[in-house]
This record gives sequence, C-alpha cells and structure tokens, in this order.
Amino acid sequence: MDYTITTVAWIVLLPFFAFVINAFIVKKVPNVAVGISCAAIFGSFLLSGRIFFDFVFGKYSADYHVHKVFNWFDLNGGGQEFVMKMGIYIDNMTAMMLFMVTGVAFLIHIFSTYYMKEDTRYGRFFVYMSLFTSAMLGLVLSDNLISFFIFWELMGFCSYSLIGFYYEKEDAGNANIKAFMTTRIGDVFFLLGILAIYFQVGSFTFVDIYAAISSGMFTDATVTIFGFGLPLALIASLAIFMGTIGKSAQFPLQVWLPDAMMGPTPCSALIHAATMVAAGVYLSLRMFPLYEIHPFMLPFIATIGGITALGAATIALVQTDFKAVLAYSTISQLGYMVLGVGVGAYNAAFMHLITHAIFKACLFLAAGSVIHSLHDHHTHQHVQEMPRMGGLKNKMKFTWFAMWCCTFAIAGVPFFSGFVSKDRILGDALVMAMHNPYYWFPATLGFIGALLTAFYMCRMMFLAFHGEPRDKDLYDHIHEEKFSWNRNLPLLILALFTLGVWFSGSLTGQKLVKVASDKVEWFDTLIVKPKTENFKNYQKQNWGPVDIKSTISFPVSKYDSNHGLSEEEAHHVHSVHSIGAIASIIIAFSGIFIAFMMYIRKSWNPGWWVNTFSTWYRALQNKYYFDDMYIKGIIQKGLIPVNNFLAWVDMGIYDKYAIDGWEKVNRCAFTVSKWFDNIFVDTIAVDGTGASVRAFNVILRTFQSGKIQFYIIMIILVLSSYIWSLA
Amino acid sequence: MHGTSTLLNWILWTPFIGVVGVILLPYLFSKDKQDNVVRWWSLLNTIGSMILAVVLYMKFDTSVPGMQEQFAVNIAWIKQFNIFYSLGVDGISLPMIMLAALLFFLCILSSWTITKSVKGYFALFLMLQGTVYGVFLALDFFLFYVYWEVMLLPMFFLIGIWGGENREYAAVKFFLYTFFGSILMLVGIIALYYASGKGVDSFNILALSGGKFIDNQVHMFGTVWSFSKVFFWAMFIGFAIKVPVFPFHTWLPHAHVQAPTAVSVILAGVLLKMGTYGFLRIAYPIFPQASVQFADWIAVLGLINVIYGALCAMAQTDVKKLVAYSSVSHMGFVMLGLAAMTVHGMNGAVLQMFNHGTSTAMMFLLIGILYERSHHRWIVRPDGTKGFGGLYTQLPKYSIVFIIAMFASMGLPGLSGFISEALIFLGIYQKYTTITVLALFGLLIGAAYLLWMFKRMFFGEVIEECKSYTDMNAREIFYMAPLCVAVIVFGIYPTPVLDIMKSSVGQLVSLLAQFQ
Amino acid sequence: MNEGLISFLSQFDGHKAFVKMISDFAGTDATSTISFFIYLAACLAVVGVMATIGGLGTYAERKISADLQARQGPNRVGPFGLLQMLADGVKMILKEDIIPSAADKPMFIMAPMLCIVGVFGSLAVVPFSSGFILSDLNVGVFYLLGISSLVGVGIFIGGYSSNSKWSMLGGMRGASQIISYEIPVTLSIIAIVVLSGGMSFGTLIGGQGGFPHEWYILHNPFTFIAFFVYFIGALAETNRAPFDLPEAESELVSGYHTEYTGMRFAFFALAEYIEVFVVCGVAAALFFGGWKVPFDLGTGEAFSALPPIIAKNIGQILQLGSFFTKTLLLYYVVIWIRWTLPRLRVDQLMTLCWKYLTPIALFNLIMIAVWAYAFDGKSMFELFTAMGSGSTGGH
Amino acid sequence: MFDSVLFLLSAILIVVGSLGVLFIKENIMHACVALLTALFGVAGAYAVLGADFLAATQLVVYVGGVVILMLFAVMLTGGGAANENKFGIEKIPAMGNVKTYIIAGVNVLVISLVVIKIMANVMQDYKAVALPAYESTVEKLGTLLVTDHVLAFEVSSILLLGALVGAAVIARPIGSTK
Amino acid sequence: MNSMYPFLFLSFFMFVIGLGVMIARKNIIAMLLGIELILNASALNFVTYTRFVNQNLDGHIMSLFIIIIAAAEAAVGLAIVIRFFQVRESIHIDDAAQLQA
Repeated sequence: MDYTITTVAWIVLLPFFAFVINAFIVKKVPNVAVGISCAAIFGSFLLSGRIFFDFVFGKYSADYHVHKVFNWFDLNGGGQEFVMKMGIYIDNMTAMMLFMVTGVAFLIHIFSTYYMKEDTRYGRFFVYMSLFTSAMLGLVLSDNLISFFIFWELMGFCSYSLIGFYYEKEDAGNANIKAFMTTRIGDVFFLLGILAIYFQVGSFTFVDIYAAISSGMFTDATVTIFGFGLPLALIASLAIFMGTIGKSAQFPLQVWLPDAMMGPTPCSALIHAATMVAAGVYLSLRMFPLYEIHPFMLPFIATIGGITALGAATIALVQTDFKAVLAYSTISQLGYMVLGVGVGAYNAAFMHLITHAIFKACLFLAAGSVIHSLHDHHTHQHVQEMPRMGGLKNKMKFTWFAMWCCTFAIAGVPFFSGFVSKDRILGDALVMAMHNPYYWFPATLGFIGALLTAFYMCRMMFLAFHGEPRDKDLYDHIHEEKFSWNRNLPLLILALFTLGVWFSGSLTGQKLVKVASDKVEWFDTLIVKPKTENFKNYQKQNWGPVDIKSTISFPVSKYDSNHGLSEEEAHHVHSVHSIGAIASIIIAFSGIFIAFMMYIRKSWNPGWWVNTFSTWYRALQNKYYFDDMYIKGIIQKGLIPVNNFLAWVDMGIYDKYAIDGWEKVNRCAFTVSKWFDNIFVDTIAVDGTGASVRAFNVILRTFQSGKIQFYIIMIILVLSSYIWSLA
Repeated sequence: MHGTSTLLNWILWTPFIGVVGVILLPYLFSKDKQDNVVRWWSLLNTIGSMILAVVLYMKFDTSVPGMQEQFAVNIAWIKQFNIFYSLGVDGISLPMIMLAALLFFLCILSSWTITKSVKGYFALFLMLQGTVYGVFLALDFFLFYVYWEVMLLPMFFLIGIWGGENREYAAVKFFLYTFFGSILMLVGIIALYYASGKGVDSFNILALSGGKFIDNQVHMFGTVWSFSKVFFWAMFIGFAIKVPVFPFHTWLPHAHVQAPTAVSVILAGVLLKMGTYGFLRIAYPIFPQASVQFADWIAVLGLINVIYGALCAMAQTDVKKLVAYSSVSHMGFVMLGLAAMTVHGMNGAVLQMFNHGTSTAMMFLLIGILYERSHHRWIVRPDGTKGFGGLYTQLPKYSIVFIIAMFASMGLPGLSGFISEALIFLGIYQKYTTITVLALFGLLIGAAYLLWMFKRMFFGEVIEECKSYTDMNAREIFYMAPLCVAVIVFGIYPTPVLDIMKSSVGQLVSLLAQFQ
Repeated sequence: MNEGLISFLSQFDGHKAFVKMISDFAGTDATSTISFFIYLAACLAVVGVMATIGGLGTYAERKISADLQARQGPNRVGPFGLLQMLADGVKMILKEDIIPSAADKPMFIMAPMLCIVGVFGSLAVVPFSSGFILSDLNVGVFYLLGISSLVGVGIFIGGYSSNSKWSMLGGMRGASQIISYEIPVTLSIIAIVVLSGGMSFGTLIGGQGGFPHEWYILHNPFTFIAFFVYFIGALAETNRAPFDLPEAESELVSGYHTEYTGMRFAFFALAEYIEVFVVCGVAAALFFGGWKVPFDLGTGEAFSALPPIIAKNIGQILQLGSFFTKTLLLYYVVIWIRWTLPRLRVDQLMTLCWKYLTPIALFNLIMIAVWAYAFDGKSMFELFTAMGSGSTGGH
Repeated sequence: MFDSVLFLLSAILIVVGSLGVLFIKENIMHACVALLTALFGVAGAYAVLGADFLAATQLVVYVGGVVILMLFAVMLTGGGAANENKFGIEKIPAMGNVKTYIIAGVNVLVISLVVIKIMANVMQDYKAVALPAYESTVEKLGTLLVTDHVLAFEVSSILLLGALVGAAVIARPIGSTK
Repeated sequence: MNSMYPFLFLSFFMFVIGLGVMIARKNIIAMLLGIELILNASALNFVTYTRFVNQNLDGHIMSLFIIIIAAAEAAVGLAIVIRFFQVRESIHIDDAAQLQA
C-alpha cells in the first residue's frame, strides 16, 4: 500500500464527516446518525487494520516509518517567510495505536447502541463520539507538535462535552469545568514547551526534533525566564511533560478524572480509560528522546508515575462507587505507564498502554452493563453503589465472565495481558534501580501499588458479583442477562484480548512476525526507542507535499535483543526481570488472597483496618484533600477574591475617581464662562443682531405679492435691462 | 498614485446612499409600513455593501505587498493644504473591510426588533458603517482623521438613545474618552504636516511612512525632544484608547453594557480593531524606530491587558460586562502580536483582529438574543440569586451556538481563535519569553471565566424564570450561521484570510526589521 | 451611421453597375436618389408584409383560440379559412365611417393615425436579417421604445376624444398601463444593452450566437429573469391578455375604441397585432439570438461554392427563417397566454408592475452590471468551459 | 437634400405646434397635442443636427412620458360639473384674456429687442465652417457621462429620485397619509 | 443644412412663444406647457451650437440634462397642480398667491 496523505487521512476524515453529517441530522433521525457513526468508525477500523497488518505483520523493520507533509498555510510575502506544515507520521507505534483506537472505539460504539438506547439524547452522544474518535486518530497520526496539540485540545473539548452530557445535573457542570480547566493547565505548559522547542529547532515536526537532538542542539541551550537562565532541555521537557500530567491525570493534576465519571459510561470507557488519557503517555513516548537529555527528567517522571500509581491505588481501596474504583484504577495504571517512561521501559510502557486500553475499556463496558441493569424503582435512577450490589453473578453471567478476565489482567495474574506489560515495567524499574539507587523509590511504590491493585479490583468483584445480594429489592428487579450482540459481544471480544498470548509472543508471535528472531516477543521487536541518529539526514531537506519516504532507504534492521547491552549485562537484565516477574506473581496472588479472605471468607474484618487507621481512612475518602486544597484553597480563597478586588479597583476606584474626576474640573471652568456668556455675548451681540434684522424686513415684505406671473414679468424686465446694459 | 477607480468609492459611499434612502424612502409609504421599509432598505444596502466587498476581494491581487494600484483613488480635496481624497486598500485593511461588511449585515438583521425610532436608528447605523469604511480606506491622514471623528457621532447617539438605563453616562464617557485620544492624534497630524514640509505629500500616510523623522526634533516645555518619540506616544495614546489598552480601557465596559446589541457587536467587532489598525497603518510605518524602541512597553501593556482583563472578567456578574472585559483581554493578545514585530506575531495580530471580530460578535449577538427574552443580564443577581439556570435544557440550539462562540473565543484548536493566538505566541516567545509565560496564563484564565459563566448559566435544572424562554428563531439562526461557519472554516483553513494579509504584513515587518 | 439594407446591397456588383448606369444617364451622382427609391420600395414592402402579418394575426388568433377551445374556427373562406382576413378587410373598408357628434373631431381622427404611425415607425429598426433591416440605427432599441410610445398617446387620445365613459376609462387605463410597464421593459432591455455594449440591433445580435447557449437568455441567471420581465411587460404594453384591461369587454364594452368603426377601428386592431409582432421580434433579437443561424450558416460562407450573390442570399433567407421562426413562436405563446390566463384587476396590474417587475428589473440591471464587471462579460457557459479547461475565468 | 426636407418638416411642426400652444384657448387638451407636435418637431431638428441619441431620448421622454403626464393632469383637474369652485372663481377654462395677451406681447417684444441687439454682434463675426460628417454620438455621450460629467450625472439621478418620491408624496390623495 | 441660423431662429421662436404662454395663460397646466417649450428651445440651442461651433458633445450632455430636468419638473409640477386642485378646486394661477391652503 502506498501511503499518501489522502488515503491515510480518511481514517481521520471518516469519523469527522460522520460528525459533520450527524450534527445536522441527529435531531431528525437519531437512528440514522448512530448508523453513520458506527459505519464510519468501522471504515476507519478497516483502514487502520490495513496499516496495522502492513506494518506489524509485514515487510517493514522496526524503524520503518512513513512521513508525508503538506502545507497548511504559509506567511510568505513582503520579504518574510514562514510555512506551517502538517503531515502524517506512521511507524509501528502509530499503526498499533490506530488499530487499538479504532477497534476499541468501534466496540464501544456497538456497546453504546445498547447502553444509550433509552437516553433522550441517544443520537447526540454519537455525534460527540465521532468527533472524539476523529480527534484521537488525528492525534495518533500527527507528525508534528502543533497538530498534536490541536487534536489534543479537540479531545479535551469532546471530553468536556461528554462529561457535561447530562447537563440537567449541576454536578455535571462542575465536573466538566474541572476536567477541562485541570487539563488546560497542562496544555498551557505543553504549548510553552512547543514554543521553546520550536525556537531551538525551527520546526514542529518530530523527525526534525529528533534530528536536532541527535545533532546536540539541546545540550547546552538555555532559556531565560524571569531573568534565570535555565537549561532549555529541562524546561522544554518539563513543560511538555506537564501536558502529560494534565491529560493523563498524574499527580498533582489527577483530581479531574474521578469527577469525569459523570459522563455516560461508554464515554468513560473510550475517553477516560482507553484512549484520551493514554494520549498523554503517547506524547511522552513520542518525546522520549527529549526527556533523555537532561538527567533530572527521567527520575522525575518515574517519581510522578510511582506516586500516582500508589496514591490512586490507595484511594481506590476505600471507594464504594463502582465507577470510581475503576476511575482510580485508571489513574493508577496510567501512573504505571508514566513510571515505565520514567524508567526507560519504552516498549513496556507502550505495551501497557495497549493492554490497559483493552482491559480497562472492557471493565468500563462491563460496569456499564451492570449499572444499566440496576434500576432503582423508587428514585428512577441507575445504581452505582457497591454496598447495594452483591451476588450479581447469578443474574449476569457474561458480564461476570468478561469482568473477571479483565480483573485478572489488571491484577497481573500470569497468562493475562496485564501481567505481561506491568511485569515488564516493574522489571525495568528494578533494572534501573540496580544502576541508580534513586529508582528504588518509584520501583517500590510500583510494587506496593501492584499489590493494592490486585486487592481493590478483587474487592470490587467480590462485593459486586459474589456473596449475598445486599439490596434484595433491587436485586429482584434485575432481568436475567440474555446474550445480545450489542451488549455482550463487545465485552467478550475485549475479554478475549486480555489474554497474554497476544502480547507475549510465546504462542503466536514468532510465526506472525517475520523480522523477529525466534527468541523474543514480537512487541519488543517492533516498538523500539526512536534512534535519533537515524534522523540526521532530515535536517536540511526541503519538503514539498510529496512522498519523502523514498529519499532515505532504511536497512532492514537486525533486531538487537539485548537492548544494546553486552552479553553479560543482558544476562543480568534477564535475571532481574525474572526476579521482578516472580515478585509480581506473588504480589498479585497475595492481593487476591487478601481480598478473598476479607470479602468471601470474611475471616479478616475490613472494619478493623478502618478503625485502626481512621485518620488515613478519612484522608483517603477525601482523596488526600486535593480537591479541598484546589477548590476551597486556591480558587475560592485566592483567585476569586483577587478578581473581585481587581474589578472593584477598576470600576470603583480607577474609573470613578481618576477618569470621572475630570468632570469636576470642567464644571468649575464652565461656571466662569457661563457668566461671561450671559452678559456680553448673549445680550448685546446676539439679541442686538436679531432686532436690527426685524427692522429691515418690514420694507422688503411689500414686494411679495404672491402672483407668479408678476414675478415672471419682473424677472424678464430686470434681466433684459441688465443684459441690455451689458451688451 | 493617481487613480480614479470607482470600486472603493462605491464601497465607501454605499452606506451613505443608504442613509439618504432611510431618510427619504419612508415618505413613499404609509405609516404602518415605514418601519419595515427602513429595515429592508438597510438590509439591502448592507447586502450591496457585502457584494461590493466580495467584488473587491475577487479583484484583489494577493501577491502585491503594498497598496493595490488598481483600486487607487486620489483626488485633490482641499488644495490649499494639500489634503487629498485618497483611498486605497491593502492586505491589512481588506480583512477589516470584509469583516465590517459581514458584521453590519448581520447587525441589521439582529436589529430587526428595534422599535424605538426605527428610522433614526438605521440611518445612524448605516452612517456608522460608512465612517468605518472611511477609516479603513483612507490614505490621507486628514481624511482618516475626519472619518475617525465622524464615527463618534453615530456611536454617541446609538448608545445615548437606544442604550440601556445608564446610557447617557456611557455615551458621554465613550465620546470624551475617544475624543481625548483623537486630539492627541490631531496634534500628531499637524506636527507631521509641518515636519514634512507642507508639501503635496504632507498628509499622505504612505509618503510619510518609512521612518523619515528620525533626526527631527521638537521644542516643547523648554526642552528639546525627539520628534518621533513624542509623536509616537501621541499617536499611541490616540489608538490605545480605541483598542483599548490598559489604563485607557474603562470606557469599554460602560459602553458595551449600555449599548444596544448590534452596537455592541460593531463596537467590539469592528471599532476596537480601528485602534490596532491605526498602529499597523500609521504608528508603525511612520515611526518605525520609535515603535521598535518602545516595543517593550507595548508588550508589557499587552500583557497587562491580557491578565488584567481576564481577571476582571472573572469577577463580573453581568454577562455582557464579562464579555466586554474578555475583549480587553483578547485585544491584549493583538497588542502582544504587534509588539513582537515578527512575521508570525504581526500576522497573528491581524488574524486575531479578524477572528476576534467574528467570535466576539457572536458572543454579543447571543447575549442580545438572550436579553430579548430575559430583559436582564445577571449571571448572579446582586442579591445572590441565579439570573439564569439550565438554559441548556431550555434553549438547545442557542446553547450549541453559544458553545461554538465560547470555544472560539477561548481559542480552542479547530476554531478560529487558536491559530491567531498560536501565531502570536510564536511571534513573541523569542523576544519576550517571560511575557509569553505569563500571557499563557491569560489563556488559562480566559478559559476559566468563560466556562464558569457557561456552567452557571447553562447547567443544572431550569430555573422558574427561564421556563418561558423560546429557542432561537429562524432569523436569529440565519444571522448566527455565517459567523459559525466563518469561525469554524477559518479555524481549519485560515489561508483565505492569511493570503490577503501576508504580503502587506510581511512588508511592514521587513520595514520594522531595518530598525531593530 | 445607417448600416442596413443599402450597405448590404451595395456590396454586390449589380448594384454598383446599376447606380453607375443611372448616374451616367442622369448626368449627376444618383446614389442617394437610388437609395431613396430602394428605401421607398423596401418600406412599402415591409408595410405591406406587416399589414398582411397583422391580418394573419387576427386569423391566427382565431384559429389558435379555436384550437385551444377544441373547435374549428374560420374555415369557410378559402382553404382553411385563410382568406377570412381578406373578407374582414373588405368588410372594414366598406363600412360606414361614423364620427359621433359629441366627439372631439380632429382628435378623434388623429388617434388611430398616431397608433399606426407609432407601430410602423418602429418597424424601421426591426432586424429581419443581417441585410434586411431598414435602418440599423445606432440607437436602435432606444428609438424603438420612443417611437412606439406614440401608440400610448394614440390610445389615450382616442379614449378621450370619443367623449364616452367607456372609451375614456379605457384610454386612461391604457395610457397608465403603457407608461408603467415601459419601465420594467426598458430596464430589462438596458440590462441586455449593458451586456452587449451597444444599442443597435446589429451589436445586440452580434453578441449572441446561433446556438441556445450563446443566446443572451442563457447568458446568466439574471438575463434569464430579464427575459420574463420583458415578456410580461411587453404583453402589458401591447394590451394583450391577461393585461387587456383597456379593452376589457366585460367592463368597458370595448374600451378606447368603443366608438370607432370601419377602417379607423381596423387601424387600432392592426396596430395592436403588428405591435405584438414587433415586441416578439425584439424579444427574439435581444434574448434568442435574432437572425443568427447555427454554424454561422447565415453569413453564406458555407455556400462558397455558389456565386457570392446567391450564397449571400441563401444566408439571408436562412436568417429570415431563423428570425421569423423565433418571432412567430413567441407570437404563438402570446396568443396561447391570452386563452390561458384570466384578466387581472387594475390594482393587481399596478402592483405587479411597481412592486414586483420594476424592483426585479432594477435588481437584474444591477446584478448584470456586477456580472459584467466581475466576470468580464463572460456567460455562464463560457465560465464553465473555462473552468473545465483549467484556467479559472473569474478574475 | 434629405436634411433640408427633414428640417423643413420639423420647422413646420415646431412653428405650428408652438403657435398652437399659445393660441388654442378653448381646449387645453388640444394645446397639449400641439405641444406634442412641437416636441416631435424638436426631435426631428435633433436628427438633422446629428444628435441621434438625443432625438430618441426626446421621443422616449416627451412623447412617452411628459405629454401623457400632461394629458393625465388635464383629465384629473378638468372634471366636475360646476363651473365655479367653492371660492366663486371661474374654474375651467382659465386660459387668459386680452389683457394678459397684451402684456405677454410687450414682454416678447422686449426680449426680442434684447436678443436682436446681442445677436447682431455675433452674426457679424460668425463664419460658416465645414461641417463634420454625421457619426454616432452614443458611445461618446456614454463615456462623457461617466467621466467628465459624472457628478452631474449622479446629481441628476438623485434629482430624478427626489422628483419621483416628491411627486408621489405630493400627489397622494388627501386623507391617505395615515 | 449648412447654416445655424434657421435652428437658432426656431429655438428663439419657441422660446418667446413659451414665454408668451407663461405670461398670457392663467391655467397652470398651460403655463407648464410653456415651460416645456422654453426648455426645449434652450436644448435645441445647445445642440445647434455643438453641431456648428465646436463639435465636442458638451452641448448634447447639457441637452440631456435639460431633458432630465424637464421630466422631473413635469412630474413634480403636475403633482403640485393635482394637489393644488384637490385643495382649491381650481387651477387658476392667481388662486395660488398664498402660502397656505
């Protein structure tokens, strides 16, 4: 397949056109709109599938990529030049992301036709979903930071709209403004980072940035802010990482994601679990060569990731809301991905992104399936509280099955995808810790978090699906789950892909991927850190809107299974990885075991823990007081009083006295001049003229007889005599 | 330049023909029809204006950097003082003319519900349009000044007669404020007239520009001052009041709040741009060296505008006042772009002028639509109760348009505001990194106050008072639609606008670069 | 100044030889004298033919109306009743010429003459073919408008001078109607004049071509509208149904010619029918390419194998055929409309003119001017083809 | 030869028509027709002078417009059975009497004297020149109207608009101004 | 026609006749007829001078404007006459001596 912009762009444009068309027809024919949305996503899915199979099972090596550009607009003229280029950049990572996003999005669309069916704004939901999918795919395909930022923000808008989907609720308004503003804090820094990079590199394109990095442009560059000369590499990477912090809900901007669960559950599945929040990690992976430059950066990222992973997991321990548990687990898992970036586990982080997207989407859909069934007949609302559930296993078999698959995956049970990816992150963290003792801190946080993850996920499953039903009335009203294609099929398909074999390669990998050696996993083969030295040749090229793939030929790389380490070091790494794997397995099973003991056997009383650590319990319930700090502290006590004070100064002081004060000055001058006017000008000069005119008009009045012919005769006679005298 | 092209004359005088028509035509009809005759006539007139603007756009040669020769008009007006009636159009003024043509057309539509002294309103409104065109087309400094001043007259009456309850105060304030600036500008004009030797070109903006007055000096208050510095500041204050730049901004909230909807739209959409247009057309080309020297000041003032406007906007409880302060904030971005004096920054500034014209016009039109239903504009009333609530449920179409306007205003990518703001940031980052960092927070606060307003007005249960409101009718949708389309299309594909301006702006940037 | 019959004839050798012969015979330059006689002959021919056409118009009217109403119509006198008009003519001539005693006698006599003068005067510029046009004045259309307004005066005076209520009302109606509808008609014509850049029929037709897509009616959307405005206005100007208020038999007996009889009445009738022919001819010339024949057959160059005099005249005959076909088709439409539409009320008539046709025509005029300015006078079709060939035809 | 014949015809029309306007006393309708005759003659004179466009304009404006307007005005003001109006003044016809004709004659004589005195000088100086051939004036007139005389052209369009509006407003029947 | 005097004479004739009509007649409409004659006379004069003196068509332009003004004058004048007739039921010129109805 010859990739040109016009062929690839259809992946983005199909959902976008679906959005445009649906925006106009959704009111009249919502069902048609839904059909169009699903069909568009499916079309994108097929196209992405083509790319995926080309790249992953095909002919290309690990560092093969396609890069096409076109001019968006230019400012050439009057002796000045500036061209804004847009383009697509497809490498293996892009191809996998495309396939994952379109696949998950398609399944979620299918599920939504079940979940949103009875909603009054059934069609409109799909309008937003189409726009979101389009934006996400655009982001994945972006070849430069500006278009990345554009789609990034567009996703933010969709997220805003979908969180506020139930706009009758006041809380929805609070939640979506919180989500949008919190992510926007990150975005603003992201933009700053883009600017900083642009003025060093002279381009927004990833390949140019890589080329600039390889030529050492960032090593000694500084930037002056507030008079401090700071290293550019640090500022730029910090600023761009702030974008990740905002979008991927990392500490300290994690507060928005739990509130974002106000939106419909499928939207939580797609946006706030599978794709959009993962885009932050995707950005980090894209900018990874930049992060590597300054030695401060990667430990910082690892620390943030570790803190997030553990902190969110602890909060998830005490949540009673079904979706809130999942929300915190999302934050926690995103923390793992960031931790993976921070410890340099490039492909592990990406693999966790993919696996997490699949099992978390499945978990959310399953949660949706549960919540949709639990209809309270007294309040006419869906029930999300776990204390009112219990024993649902008997009523909904398929959901129960799919959800357990995902729980095993997230908990890190062997042979499930989560084990494969999370284990690799933790293993790499251990490896790093061996070299740099600082990394023990994030690595430890990660391991503790893994334990807690296994525990709280199983706690959720036990509370909801096992044991006795705690709300009998509610339980009795649940209909028995029957297999339906749009409710259960997406769940089961996603559950199928929570199996580890798809990713570990132990079963299928070697046979599918031709370039892979027979020793390693296919994922490892295809996803490697961008080697910046490959991009040196790009620096001076003048790109037109043509295929630039042909200018450079990539040799089919022989995969280096040892990550460029010597044989001895590689052996060491492998042994550390084995330790990590064993530790993970132990941790996962102990978490499951604790949960089993507490909630099935009821041998250990959770109440004891609550009573013993009541301060901590309250802190966890209040989410470590972050919301209070931000909203009550910074905004209500800081920002709003400042605003009110400034507005008061502006209108009440500055405008009232400094500007309007001139009126008083003028008034004094006016009094004097008025007196002068009255006496001299008015009485003598003006009135006198009038009186003299009145005297004259008595004479002239007699000539006006009113007879027109008299006038004519007069005119003729006067004119005649005048002309006579002239001639 | 010797030209007798008729197109610019037509553009300039069509609104005045409209004024004559508004005054005379109603006499042909019976009393009950007169109002509608006036409305339709004004509408036709503005449509004609728009057609002419489109013709101008079609005939416009985007590759030429300076004034377009094929449209030149240059006729002696007052020969004794070498004052010419000379018009011209280049890439900076054409977007403004097209914006004005569009906005006046839409505003006529939105003024359909005016019932108080219809004839006077529309006559003044068309007159305002003519003067706005005059300012954007004039190439003679004196002519420019004449239109600049005459523009105050219709504005004064439009605010003072058709405004809100405190209208006289606002009108007088607007008038005196702007007049103060104009007087300083007049002093500058006269000084330039003498400094350039009272010759044929002494009022010709094009001939004056290019940095001719570096060595001139002026004696004032017993000291010798640099001519270009002194009169750069004179011009600066004249234009800054119009923009409005802090600390000359306090007329804006009053004028906006008191003015009728359409006038607010024109005020925010077109008149504010006249200030920045003045910088681009007059202050920068005539005093390039002073401009470069004082660029830091402009940047700082722009930053203050951005942050201060945004913070003040956040405290407002009157939605129109909020949007008025947001205008202050957004015009600060334009000032930042101007201060950058790079190709990105200047292009971004001109584009922001255009985009702010469309997005703020949308906001004001929307507020006007709401005001027609509610007759108040409180987000939160002084007694603490909600002024609006649950409008999203009550007015779905309105809300969608409002969302588009709001996000365009806060610079969401894909809508028009983003490109201009991004270009402005690209422009200023290198020269004023710290200011960029701070101005980025303006972007943040900008999102905050708009979203907060939206949340308070649109989310939640419908409050009792709002239950009687009806959604947008066909006329309102009709006049919002072009702006929605413009906002979206220029957000995705800004080339049509950028193509017009980039040569002219690039030329100006090159001129300034000689003095850096 | 006058491109027309003489200039066409003078390109043939025979004409030159004839002039030379007469000049030699008379001893002076006889060119102008011969031109005078040629004009005289041509005028007589045109008047004769047109009178016949007017007569045939009555016949056609009756035949077509009969056809539309599913009956036979005149069929006794001559084959298909073709000689009916002769019989009518003889009847008219032989009738007693009555002048009412209370009538204003001189004006009563003058009125039909004014009508007939106005109509026949306008025939001077009607372009039957590129050669056969009595005088291709460079103010052709304008002259036509001016001279044909004599008809309005004639109708008015006829109505006034009869000293009868019905006549008076008919005359006033007729005059006001003609004056009013002259405005949209003139504006529509001026629109075409703007497009072609001249007022002589030679220029107007020269700007068009033989094929429909080269006609002015399909030049752009506004000329399309302009044609309908012109045609409606022309119907009203010629007092044809549905605008035949001046002679509305149900209200006004017979309108302005109630008191007329015999040949004076025949003059009015003749004037009306010939005027219909003239306005249809003008419509054909302005909007439908006039005498233009497809493939430029009308120039005679396609027949260059033949001697030039024969070739040219074959071309002229083709052009005459083209012109008459278009004109008579429009004539048919006029009669068709008469038997299809009901008559308007006076206020409806005026409303139609002043509130609809005039603004539309004005708008058209402006838009055509804008079009001509913006697209350099290119037609839609040319623009499309230009677009197709890659170079945009816009600005 | 054609010119002379046409001039002669025009002159006869003008003279007869003008005298008719002056001396037809009984019926103003006839006076109007006489005016029509005179105006037609003027159109002929224009044609002789080579002013083709003006001749056509003369026909369009006067024959098609002004004269019919006059006739209308006569009809609209000539009705009514009573011969005296409510002020007791003779209503129709009010065409003048011997006294007025005498005054008019005196005035005409005065004017004639003045004109003759002026023209005497001019006639002495005037020498006949070779006249150019007839050529179309339409294009030149059009060009002149939108270049040199564009202001007058625009002003006259405003004048016509004003006349249109004014005539419509003034002639509106009493009581319909609501 | 090689001489301008016949035209000038015609024009002068029309002018004085028009003047006579203006003075002699008491009917307002008849006076308007006189005005038309005067205007036509002057227009004819202009055209004559253009033909015989300088051939630059300015006279034609002038005549054109005279025709325009005559049309406007006729419209407004007759409208005034009709209005006057509505008010005073008379078109006698001496009835129009007051500035009020």
